Amino acid sequence: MSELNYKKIDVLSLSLDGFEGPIDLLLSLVRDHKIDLTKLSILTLAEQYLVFLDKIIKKDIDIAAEYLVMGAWLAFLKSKLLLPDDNEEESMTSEEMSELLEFQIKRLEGMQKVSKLLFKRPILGKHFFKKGNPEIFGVNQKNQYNTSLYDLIKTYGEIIAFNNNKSITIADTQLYSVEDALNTLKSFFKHSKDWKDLLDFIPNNLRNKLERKSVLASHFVASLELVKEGSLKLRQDNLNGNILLHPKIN
Amino acid sequence: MKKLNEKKNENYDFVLKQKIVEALIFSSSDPVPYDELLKRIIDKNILNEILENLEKKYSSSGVNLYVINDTYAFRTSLDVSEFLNIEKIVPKPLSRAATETLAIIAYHQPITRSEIENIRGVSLSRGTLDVLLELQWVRPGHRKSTPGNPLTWKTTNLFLDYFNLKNIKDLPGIEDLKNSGLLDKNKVIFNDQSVD
Amino acid sequence: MKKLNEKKNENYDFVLKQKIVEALIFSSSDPVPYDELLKRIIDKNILNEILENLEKKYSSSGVNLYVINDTYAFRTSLDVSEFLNIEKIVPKPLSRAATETLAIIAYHQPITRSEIENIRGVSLSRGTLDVLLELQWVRPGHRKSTPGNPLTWKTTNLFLDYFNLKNIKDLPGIEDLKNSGLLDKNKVIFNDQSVD
Repeated sequence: MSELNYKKIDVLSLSLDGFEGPIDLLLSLVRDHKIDLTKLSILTLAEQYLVFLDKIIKKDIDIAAEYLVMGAWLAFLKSKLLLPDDNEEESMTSEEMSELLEFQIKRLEGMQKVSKLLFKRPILGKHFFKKGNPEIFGVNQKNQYNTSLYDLIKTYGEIIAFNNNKSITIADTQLYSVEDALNTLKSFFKHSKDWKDLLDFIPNNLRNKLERKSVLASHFVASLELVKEGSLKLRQDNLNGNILLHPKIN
Repeated sequence: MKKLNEKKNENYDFVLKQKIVEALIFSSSDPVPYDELLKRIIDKNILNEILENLEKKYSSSGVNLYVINDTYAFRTSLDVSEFLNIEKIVPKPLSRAATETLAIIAYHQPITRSEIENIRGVSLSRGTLDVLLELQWVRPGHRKSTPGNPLTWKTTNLFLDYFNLKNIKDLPGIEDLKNSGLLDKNKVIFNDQSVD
Repeated sequence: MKKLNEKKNENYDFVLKQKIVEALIFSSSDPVPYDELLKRIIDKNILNEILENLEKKYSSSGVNLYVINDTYAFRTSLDVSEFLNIEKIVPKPLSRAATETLAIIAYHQPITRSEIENIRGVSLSRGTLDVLLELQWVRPGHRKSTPGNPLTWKTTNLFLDYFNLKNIKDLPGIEDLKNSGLLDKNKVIFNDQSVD
């Protein structure tokens, strides 16, 4: 592989975003270097891919597995191409591997070509048109509905997904339950007849923010519950002021 | 020679214009006003001749050119409409409930009514199964040998026919749904809120 | 005299039948299946003759009879496409993944999901197959009788209709691809362990 080829690779923007998988990347390497697919040098191509991959890895560790698998496969192919084939019992010869790679690239190229050809065809609703005001014949009852197979299976997928969601189990959390808060408040006001700040119920040793919030929230909800029951009074003297709790004495 | 060529061109032009008018009336969702056609053809005489031609051409067809208040439309001819029992039916999708029920029967058949209700989480209203029965997409199957011997439901050949399935097994399975993106949990939570 | 009358009746009957078929296809916006037409006409020979007649009758019109697999539809002629700037429906462009997947399914059908992935060398992301399903351009085919019985995918008549194709053999470049052996979906570099 010449110096020149290495330089060209640098020109390629180092990103995998534009590629639809490793074969697509190989195909664009072929195109970038204007290599004739019929006279493809597999060794050159493999080297370029590996160089490219190497640079990508340095920039972005998050590389899709399929690029790495292809890289490993190409590295293996490269070693086979460079070393003479002495072990004939191996499952695949280097020629077979090269042929396969070439085939995959050509096939993808073929598919990309025809997918473009397809959309260059006359298109319904753009170049030719259907009957604008269709009439429907009543004998044919089933035409009343235009439910499609897609509607059917999509609906089923939604039912299944919904049912799966229903049976979600929530992992244990460190959150403080309203029930616990109710117990705390009740037992506290059994003995105390004074006004008490809601914030005082939050233990000082809570480092986790979420945990603090949950203790506060559950105590607030619990206090509302007790107000509703008629056993507690709440007071807030000004906006954003502290919330004070007081037992209601019957 | 020149004249002949001109004549030929004129004729070609006329034929093309006639095709345009024909295609316009055919593809329009509403009857096409004369003025709309004139915008394309420009020459009134030519347009009139074209419309006369078309009326003649279609007069003995299964479809006629109708003129209603200076608007033009192709409609099924009266000769055949009596055989075809034409109704103006606007195709509509099945109700959500009916589609869900149909899908559940298709995937779980034979299935009893209460099993359907279990999966959907709501009770089955009367009309839902009736719609499917009327369409002949579902039919009663065996009775189940559980207490009460409930009736089971399954899909019909007409159902397979309508959805162009050779076999009920050809319905995509849950794995297929997942892989094709049709079983996306997050999507569903939002879908559920939207109005279908 | 009697014979002549019979002949006349037969002829009248044929003309009526042709009108019925014409009206059925002309009035529908979706392609009408052959079987649907046969239900009315009963006799295959007569129906075939009618369809041939109609194709000829409309071949030089602004509206042509299209045969899409075993379905029939009237569509505006391609001769006039540039003159019909009527409300064109511009569908939102498909993603590259969806476009390629569509082509792969069209040219290799029936094909399983993992075969598609092998050809593209990348796993099929969500929203690729279901977009094509939603457009009703692809549909599930048979299950393959290989381990795991994977579902296969194929294209629909609506797909053919949309791209103005008579049948799959009409796909651009399919002969060349076939002759050069590029339509072999079994050749893969990595044997994917995943089950469809």
